[in-house]
Amino acid sequence: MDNVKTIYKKSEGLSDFNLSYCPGCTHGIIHKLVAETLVELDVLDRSIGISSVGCSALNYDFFSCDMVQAAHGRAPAVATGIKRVKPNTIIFTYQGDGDLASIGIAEAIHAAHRSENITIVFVNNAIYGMTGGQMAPTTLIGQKTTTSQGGRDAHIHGLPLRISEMMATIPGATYIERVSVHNPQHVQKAKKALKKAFTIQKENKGFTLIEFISTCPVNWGLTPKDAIDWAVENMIPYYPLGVYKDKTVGEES
Amino acid sequence: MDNVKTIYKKSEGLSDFNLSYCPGCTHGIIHKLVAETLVELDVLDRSIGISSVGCSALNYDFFSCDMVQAAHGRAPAVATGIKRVKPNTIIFTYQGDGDLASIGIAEAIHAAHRSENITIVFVNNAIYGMTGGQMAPTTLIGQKTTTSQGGRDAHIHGLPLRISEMMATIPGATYIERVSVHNPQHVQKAKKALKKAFTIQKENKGFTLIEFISTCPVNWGLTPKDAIDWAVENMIPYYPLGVYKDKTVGEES
Amino acid sequence: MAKVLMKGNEAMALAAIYAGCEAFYGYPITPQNELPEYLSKHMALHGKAFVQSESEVAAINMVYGAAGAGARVMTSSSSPGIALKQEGITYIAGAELPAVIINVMRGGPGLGGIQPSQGDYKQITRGGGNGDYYLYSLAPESLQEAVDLIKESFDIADYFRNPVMIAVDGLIGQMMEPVDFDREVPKWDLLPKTWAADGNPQGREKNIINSLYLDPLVLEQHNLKLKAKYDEMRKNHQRYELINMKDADIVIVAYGSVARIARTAVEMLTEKGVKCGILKPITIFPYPDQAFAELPDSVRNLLVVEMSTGQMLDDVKIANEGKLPIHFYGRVGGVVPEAEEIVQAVLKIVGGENNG
Amino acid sequence: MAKVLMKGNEAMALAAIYAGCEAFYGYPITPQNELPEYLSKHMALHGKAFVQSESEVAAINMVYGAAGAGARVMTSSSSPGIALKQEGITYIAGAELPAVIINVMRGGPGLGGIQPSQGDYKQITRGGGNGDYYLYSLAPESLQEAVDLIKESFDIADYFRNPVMIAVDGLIGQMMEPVDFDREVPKWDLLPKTWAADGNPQGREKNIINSLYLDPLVLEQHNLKLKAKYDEMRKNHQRYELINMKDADIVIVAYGSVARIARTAVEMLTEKGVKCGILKPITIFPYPDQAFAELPDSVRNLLVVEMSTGQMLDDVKIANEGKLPIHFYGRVGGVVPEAEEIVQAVLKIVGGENNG
Amino acid sequence: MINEKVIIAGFGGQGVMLMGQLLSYAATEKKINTLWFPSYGPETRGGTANCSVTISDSYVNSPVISTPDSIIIMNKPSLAKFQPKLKAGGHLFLNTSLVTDVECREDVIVHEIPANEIAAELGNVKVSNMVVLGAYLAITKLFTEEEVLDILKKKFTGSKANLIEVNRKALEAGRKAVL
Amino acid sequence: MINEKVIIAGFGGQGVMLMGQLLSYAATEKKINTLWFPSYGPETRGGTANCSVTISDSYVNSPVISTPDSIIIMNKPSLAKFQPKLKAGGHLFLNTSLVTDVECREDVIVHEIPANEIAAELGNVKVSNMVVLGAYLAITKLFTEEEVLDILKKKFTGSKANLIEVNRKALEAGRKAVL
Amino acid sequence: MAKGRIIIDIDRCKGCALCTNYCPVHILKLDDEHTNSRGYTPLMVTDPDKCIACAFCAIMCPDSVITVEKFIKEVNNG
Amino acid sequence: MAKGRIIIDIDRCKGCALCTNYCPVHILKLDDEHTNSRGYTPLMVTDPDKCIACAFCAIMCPDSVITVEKFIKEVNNG
Ligand SMILES: Cc1ncc(C[n+]2csc(CCOP(=O)(O)OP(=O)(O)O)c2C)c(N)n1
Ligand SMILES: Cc1ncc(C[n+]2csc(CCOP(=O)(O)OP(=O)(O)O)c2C)c(N)n1
Ligand code: SF4
Ligand code: SF4
Ligand code: SF4
Ligand code: SF4
Ligand code: SF4
Ligand code: SF4
Ligand SMILES: [Mg+2]
Ligand SMILES: [Mg+2]
Repeated sequence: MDNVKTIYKKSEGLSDFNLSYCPGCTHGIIHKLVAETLVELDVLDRSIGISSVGCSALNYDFFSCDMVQAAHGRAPAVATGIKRVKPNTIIFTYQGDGDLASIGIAEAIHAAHRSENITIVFVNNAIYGMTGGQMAPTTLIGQKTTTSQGGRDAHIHGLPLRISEMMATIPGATYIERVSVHNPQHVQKAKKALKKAFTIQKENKGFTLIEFISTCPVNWGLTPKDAIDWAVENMIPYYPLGVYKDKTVGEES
Repeated sequence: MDNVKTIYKKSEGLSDFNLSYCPGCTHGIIHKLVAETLVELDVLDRSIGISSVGCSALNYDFFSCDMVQAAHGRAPAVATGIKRVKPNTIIFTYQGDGDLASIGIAEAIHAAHRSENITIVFVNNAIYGMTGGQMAPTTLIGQKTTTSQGGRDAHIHGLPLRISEMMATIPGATYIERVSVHNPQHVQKAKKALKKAFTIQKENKGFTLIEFISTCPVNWGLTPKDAIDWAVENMIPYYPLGVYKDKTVGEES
Repeated sequence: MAKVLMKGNEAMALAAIYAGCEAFYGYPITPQNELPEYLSKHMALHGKAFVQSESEVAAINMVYGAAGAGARVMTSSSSPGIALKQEGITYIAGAELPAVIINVMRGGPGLGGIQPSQGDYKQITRGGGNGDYYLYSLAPESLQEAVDLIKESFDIADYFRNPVMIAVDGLIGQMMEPVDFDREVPKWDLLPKTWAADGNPQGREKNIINSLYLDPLVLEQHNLKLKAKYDEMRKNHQRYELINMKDADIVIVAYGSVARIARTAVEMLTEKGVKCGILKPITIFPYPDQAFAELPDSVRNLLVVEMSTGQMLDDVKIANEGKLPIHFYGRVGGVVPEAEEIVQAVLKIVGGENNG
Repeated sequence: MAKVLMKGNEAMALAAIYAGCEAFYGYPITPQNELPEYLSKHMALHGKAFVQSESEVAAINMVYGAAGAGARVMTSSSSPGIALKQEGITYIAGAELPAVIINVMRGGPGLGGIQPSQGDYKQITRGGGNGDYYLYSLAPESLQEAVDLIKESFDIADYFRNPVMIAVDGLIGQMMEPVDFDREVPKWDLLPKTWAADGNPQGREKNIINSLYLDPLVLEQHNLKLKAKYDEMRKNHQRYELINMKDADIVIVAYGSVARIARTAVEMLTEKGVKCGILKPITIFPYPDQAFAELPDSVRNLLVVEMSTGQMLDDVKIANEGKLPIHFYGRVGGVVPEAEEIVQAVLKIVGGENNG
Repeated sequence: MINEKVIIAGFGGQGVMLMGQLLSYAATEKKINTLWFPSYGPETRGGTANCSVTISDSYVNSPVISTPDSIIIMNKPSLAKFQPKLKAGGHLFLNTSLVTDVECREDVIVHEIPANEIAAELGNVKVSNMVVLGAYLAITKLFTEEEVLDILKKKFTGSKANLIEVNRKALEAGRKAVL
Repeated sequence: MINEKVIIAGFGGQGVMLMGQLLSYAATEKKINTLWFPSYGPETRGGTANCSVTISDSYVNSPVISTPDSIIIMNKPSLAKFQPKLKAGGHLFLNTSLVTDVECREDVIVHEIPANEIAAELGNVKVSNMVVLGAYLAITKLFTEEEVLDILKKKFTGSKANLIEVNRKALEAGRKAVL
Repeated sequence: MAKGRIIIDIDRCKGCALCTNYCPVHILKLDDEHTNSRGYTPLMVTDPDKCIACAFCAIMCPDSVITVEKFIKEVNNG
Repeated sequence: MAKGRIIIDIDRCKGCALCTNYCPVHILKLDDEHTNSRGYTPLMVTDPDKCIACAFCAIMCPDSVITVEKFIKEVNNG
C-alpha cells in the first residue's frame, strides 16, 4: 500500500473556533496565511495579534496566539504600545479598509512614520462588511453600497484611496506590497509577501504592510466565486498588485 | 514734486489686530500672502478661514473675513462641513505641522480623498510652536526639541514625514505645491502658488494644498534671520520645493 | 397624512428632513446604520448635504463647521462613536452652536455589544467632554415621540444655540411602528442667525465661531453666560410625563423604551391590584426634578428601572432630596428587561423588601 | 532623601518613574507639557518606553496596548485632550486594564483657555465615555500629595485592573514645591498579571484583551463584575480629609488646589472667630460620602467651592441626603479663587445669607 | 379587541423578517397599532433570526414580547428558544419540513405545516415563509390574504411583479394546510 | 517665624521667573517650605510674566497670593497690576530704570533700584534681575547672597560657570543700592 | 489511481462552493442531499480516484475544511 | 534722489530685524534709542535718500509694518 503524507491541513496558528465570516469570504483565506506564516517562521509563541473593528473584530478567537481587540482604526497605536514595551514579540494588526483607510489612517501612517517594527495585514474589500455594506474609501467608482446607493460618484465621494501607494511615500516604512488571494497561485504569492514582512519584523528592520485584495460576497451581492472574479476584474486594475516599497532591496543586493 | 504711488501696504484681507506671533516668525508673512490673494482674487467677502490649533489658533482675529476656530487637526473636516452647505464660499484652513501632519493627518487626507473643494494652507515649521517646541512629524533628523532633547533619532522617532509627497498620491487631490518664504523672490513664488490654489477652488476644481516651509525662531533658538537661513539649509533639502500634483495640467495644455 | 410604517432609524432620519435639516455628517455604526443609509439617498434628493465622514471625530467637526455656518445639521452614532465625539461636542457647546446629535445606544463599556442599552446616561447628561456645558437631552419612548421630538429639536437647538442630544436605544432604532409625520410640534421663536460665519458678510461685521478665550476673566464670563442658559433650561424646559399617578403607592422612574416596557408592567400590576405610577423623564437634561415635587402623597416608594447598572440613580437621588426610599432594577449589556421582571421588582417592594 | 524643589509636572513625571512606570505615551498640551518633556528624556535613561504619539487618541490606545501586555503605563493630558481620549478610556475600563491617566485641567468648554480649572469633574467622575464604568479618581492638593498618590496609583490600577485618573489643575502642574520622593506609600497586594497578552504564553493558554461581548447575557455578567468592583471602591476605598472640624459651624467642601486655598481661608476665618472646617475629598470617585456622615453635629451649613460652575454639587447633594443647606461659590474659566473670596462667601452664609 | 403578539423565528434567509413586516404593514394600512422588532446584529448572518410583532387596538407598550400569543417556528433551534415563552393555549405554527422529531408543549395548539415541501410544489422553495403566513392568517384571521397581497404588490414592482402570483398561491396553500 | 509672600513681575526675558525660583531653591536648601507659581501660557511670549513665591515655616496653603508682603516690579505694566495687592506696610521693589514717572502708594515702603543702569555698569544688562534680587535680600534678609549664589553655582556649570562672578557682583550692587 | 485524497471536515464547511472552482480535475461539488450541523450544504468529492492531491481546493477554502493527503508510493520490489 | 520711501508703523513693529537683511541698499536697522508702545525696539531708516522702493523690506515683514511708496516722476517740461 501507499504511504500517506499530509500536505495540507488546518494551521496550528488557528484555534478550533469556527470562523465567523460569511460563507466564501476571503477573510478566511487571509487568516490561514497569517497563521501559517507565523508557524513557519516559528514565531507563533511570541506573537500578539491585534484585532480591529470590522468583520474580523472577533478574530481574537481565531488565532491561537495572544490577541488584543483594538478600537476602530487604532490597531497600529495599540501595536505600538505593546511593541515598545515588549520588543521581542512579533506584532501584527489585522485591519479592514474601513478600519485602516478611513477612521484609522492616522494611526497607520504614524506607525509607519515612526518605523514601528510591526506588520499590518490590511484587508481591502472595498466596503464596510461588518456594518452592512457602507461605502469605504476604497469603494470603486460606480460601486453600489448602502451609502452610495446610486454607485460611488467621483463628484460627490471623490476617487478611491490607494493605500499602498500612499503609504509607500512614508520615509519610515520598510516594506509595502499589495497581493491578492483570487487563486492558488496568488495565495502562494501572498504568503510569500507575508513571510517577507514578518521576516523583516523578526530582524527588527521596521514597518511592513501587506495589502490584500479581498471580497465581501454578502455585501457585494455576489456568490463567493463571482465575488472573486469581480475583484480580479475591477479591483486589481485600480489597485495593481506588486511591491510598492522595499527598503531592504539595496541591502540585499 | 514727485507723485507718490503706494506699492506695498498692509492688506485689507488683514484686520487691525496685532499678530500674536513672536517677532520675526514667518507665520506673519504667510498670513499676508493669504490675505493678499483673497483680495486680489476678489473673494474676500465670500471667504471663510478655518483657524486650527497652534500658534495660528488666534488668527480668527487677524483675517478680515469670517473665521471659524477648529479643534486640533480637524480644520479640514470643519471646512468640509461648511463647504458642503455653502458651496459658494471660498474656504481655507490654516494649519501647522503638528495640526495637519500629526493629529490631523486623517482629516487632511480624507478632504483630499473626497476632492473637497477647499484650500489648505499648511505651515511646516518642523516643530510644535504653540506648546513650546515639541517634536513634530516634520522635525528633521538631529533636530533638538523639548521631546527629542538629544536630537531626533531615526531609530526611536522614525524619519520625518513628507506631507506634500504623500498627499500627492491621493487620486482626489487636484493641486499640491511646496513653497518657501525665505526671500522676496520666494515670497512672490509662494503667492503665485496660493493664487493658483484659490483659483482652482474658485473654479470648483477640487482640493488644493500649499505647504509652506516656515520658521520658529523662538523654539529653534535662533534669531529670525538665522532661522530663515536654517530653514533654507536644512529644511528645503529634505522638503524640496515644487509642484507635487497638478491635475489641471492636462486641461490647460 | 396617514401613518406610515417605518423603521425607527429611518423614521428619525425622515423627521430630520421634515425639520429642515440641511446637512448630515456621520459614520457607520450598529445599531443606527439605517439612519445614515436612508439619508445618503434622501438628503441628496432634497438637495441637501450628506457626507459619510472618515470617522466620528471628523463627523462631529463637520457638524461644528456647518452649524457655525448657520445650517441645520445633524449627526448620529451609537455609544462608542459618541465617546469619540466628545471633544467635538464640547467645542460645539463652547462655541454655542445649534446641532442635533442622535445616540442610538448599545451595550458598553468599550466596544461592548450592539444590543439596546441606556448605558450612556452619564455620558449624555454630564457631558462627556471637558468644561462646564450640558446638552439638552431628549429621550423618546416611541417612534412617534422620537419623530415629534426630532422635528422640534432643531428649533430647540437654534433657540438655545446649544447641541441637542436625542437619546434612544437599539430598540427604538430597530423597531418599526406606524408614524404620523404631519403632527404639529411646538414652534420656537427663533432669531435670524446673524452670528453665523457663512461667508456672506453683506453689511455686517465679520463673524467668528470660537471657543477659545485665553483671558480667564473673559472665559469666566462666557461660562456664566452658558450657565445662565442651562439654568433657564432647568427652570423652564423640563419635560416629563406622569402616568397612572392617581393614588399611586409606588412609582417607577424610567425613560425611553424602559418607560414603555414599564407601561405594560403597570397594566399587569393594576390587574394585581397594585397602584403603580410611572414618572417618565422626557428631558434627561434638564432632569425633571419638578416632576418629583408633583408626586401624590400616596407614593411610598420609588423604583428606578434602567438598562444600565443605575446611571440615572444620581439624578433621582438629587431630585428626591432624601424623601422617599429609592429602589433599583436594571438590566445591562444589551439585555432588555421584560415587563414581568419589572412587575416582580415592584411586588418585591410593595411586599416590603428593598432590593435597591 | 532631602526634599527637592520641582515643578509639578516634572514631579508627577518622576513619581511615575519611581512607581515603576514602564511606558509613557502622550501628546503635548498646555499646561502639562513639562510632564512628557521630562519623561522624553528620563524614561529613555531608565530604559523605559516614551512615545510622543500622533494624537491623544493614539496615545490612549497605545496605553491600552501596553496595559494589555502587562506593563505599567501612563499618559497625561489636559481637558480637551482628555475628551478626545474618552473612547480609549472606556475601552481600557471595559477590558479591565490598569493604567494611570493624569489630567492637568484647564478652562473649558471646547478649546477654552489654558489656566487652572476643575471643569472636568463630570468628565472624570461620570466617565466621559459610553457604558457603565468609572475611574478611580484621585485629586491631590499639593506636589507631595500628588507624588505620593501617583506612586501608589499604579498599585491601585493593578489591584482593581481599572484605570486611575489623577485629577489636578494647572496650578499643580505649574507650581514648584519641595517634594520628598522617598516617602513610604501604601503597598497593595498584587497578583501576577497572568491575564496579560504579552506574547509569552509559557505554559499558559492564550490570553485575550477585549471589551467586545456580542452576547448580551455575557456582557451583562461582565458589567455586573465591573459593578462589583466599583461597589468595592465605594465601600472600602473612599479617601478624604476632614480639617479643622472640631465644633465647626460651617464646612467648606473642596478638593485639589481649591482645598488648599480653603486652608488659608480657614486660617483667616479662625482669626475672625468663625468656626469653619474643610471636607476635602481625595477620591472624587468613589465620592467620599462617608465623610459627610462623620461631620460633627455642630455643622449648620455646607459651602462647596470649586473652580467650575458647580460640578461637584451633584455629589455633595447625594452625599448630604437633603440634610444640610448647601451653598456654592465658584470661579471658572481659569480664574483661581483667592482665599479672601472664600472668606467672604463663608461670612455671607454665617451672616445668614444663602448665595447658593 | 385585537391584541396579538407573535414571534416569528427561523434561519436568516428564510424570510422571517418579511413575514413580520407584512403583518405590521397590513395593520398600519388598517390603522391598527403595531410594532415590529427584529433581532439584529452580525449573528443574523449565519445563525438564527427572529422578529416580534404586536398588533393591537391600543397603544403598543412593551416592544419586548415576553408571552407571545402565537409563535411561528421555521427551524429547529428557534423552537427550543421560543416555545417556553408561548402563552398557555397559544398557537404554535411549525414548519415541519425543517422542524422534525421535536416535542411540543401539551398546553398549546400546534399547527404543522410542511412549508418547504408545499413551496417546492409551488415551484419556489423561497415562498415557504408565505405558506406559513397563510396558515397563520387562516387561524388568527388577523388579515385577509388579499390585504397581505396588497402590501406585497406595493413592494414587488417592476421585475419582481411576477412574484405576486406564487405568493398568492403560497398563502392559499398555507391556509389549506391548516383548515 | 518666616512667612514671606512675594510677587515678581516684569517682561518675559527679564528673568523674573528665575528670581523667584532662586528664592524657592534657597528655601528648599534650608528645609523651609516654599511654593513658586508662575504665570504661564502663550501670553508670556511677548507680554508680561510674573511669579508668586511663598516662603514659610509652616505648610504653604494657597498657591495664590492675594496680599503679597513684597512685590518686585521690573516694568511699568506690572506696577499697575500688582501694586494694589501689596499689603499695607509691605515692600515695593522698583526697577526704576524702566519704571519711571509712576505713582506709588503712600502706605508701602518703596525701594528704588536703577537695575538696568547698575547691570550695564557691571557689563551685562541681563543681570538686572540679580541686582534687584540683591536689594530684596538685603531688605528682607531671607537668605544671604552666598546662599543664593550656591544655588546659581549648581545651575551654571560648564560654559556658564563664568557667569557666577557677575551675578555675585549684581547681588552686591543691589544690596548697596538700598542699604 | 488517486495520487492522494482530501478529508473534509464536514461540520466546518459553509457550503460556499469556492473550492469547487479550483479543482483541476473537477471532482468537487456541494452535497445537496445533506445539511451539516450548522445548516450548510457541505462539500463532497464526486470521484475520489481522480484526485491529484494538488491541494488547490484546500488552499482556497477560507474555513480550513479540507485536509489533503498525498499517497507516496513505497519503492518496493514489485 | 530717493526713488521712493517707506513708512514704518512704529507701534506694530516687533523689532525682529528681518527686513533689515533684505534691503539691497542697506538702509534699515533697529532704532536702539527707542522702545515702542509694546516694548520693542522698532525699525528705522538710516539713509532715506537711498531707498529704491523695491519693497523687499515690506514683503519680508511678517507684521505688515512697512508701507512702500514709489515716487513717480511727473513728466514735466523741466
Ligand atoms: C468608533 C467606532 N465607529 C464605528 C464602529 C462601527 N463599525 C464596526 S465595523 C465597521 C466597518 C468595518 O469595515 P472594514 O474595516 O472595511 O472591515 P470589514 O468588515 O469590511 O472586514 C464600523 C464602521 C465602531 N465599532 N466603532
Ligand atoms: C486635542 C488637543 N491636543 C493638543 C492641544 C495642544 N496644542 C496646542 S497647539 C499644539 C501644537 C501646534 O503645533 P503646530 O500645528 O505645528 O503649530 P505651530 O504652533 O508650530 O504653528 C498642540 C499640541 C490642543 N489644543 N488640543
Ligand atoms: S460581511 Fe463581507 S467581509 Fe464580512 S464576513 Fe461577510 S462576506 Fe466577509
Ligand atoms: S512659537 Fe514659533 S511658530 Fe509660534 S509664533 Fe513663536 S516663532 Fe512663530
Ligand atoms: S486536492 Fe486537487 S485534485 Fe484533489 S480534490 Fe483538491 S483540488 Fe481536486
Ligand atoms: S471552500 Fe471550504 S467551506 Fe467552501 S464549500 Fe469548499 S470546503 Fe466548504
Ligand atoms: S523699499 Fe527696498 S530700498 Fe527701500 S528700505 Fe525697503 S528694502 Fe530698502
Ligand atoms: S518692520 Fe517688520 S520685519 Fe522689520 S523689524 Fe519691524 S517687525 Fe521686523
Ligand atoms: Mg472592508
Ligand atoms: Mg509647527
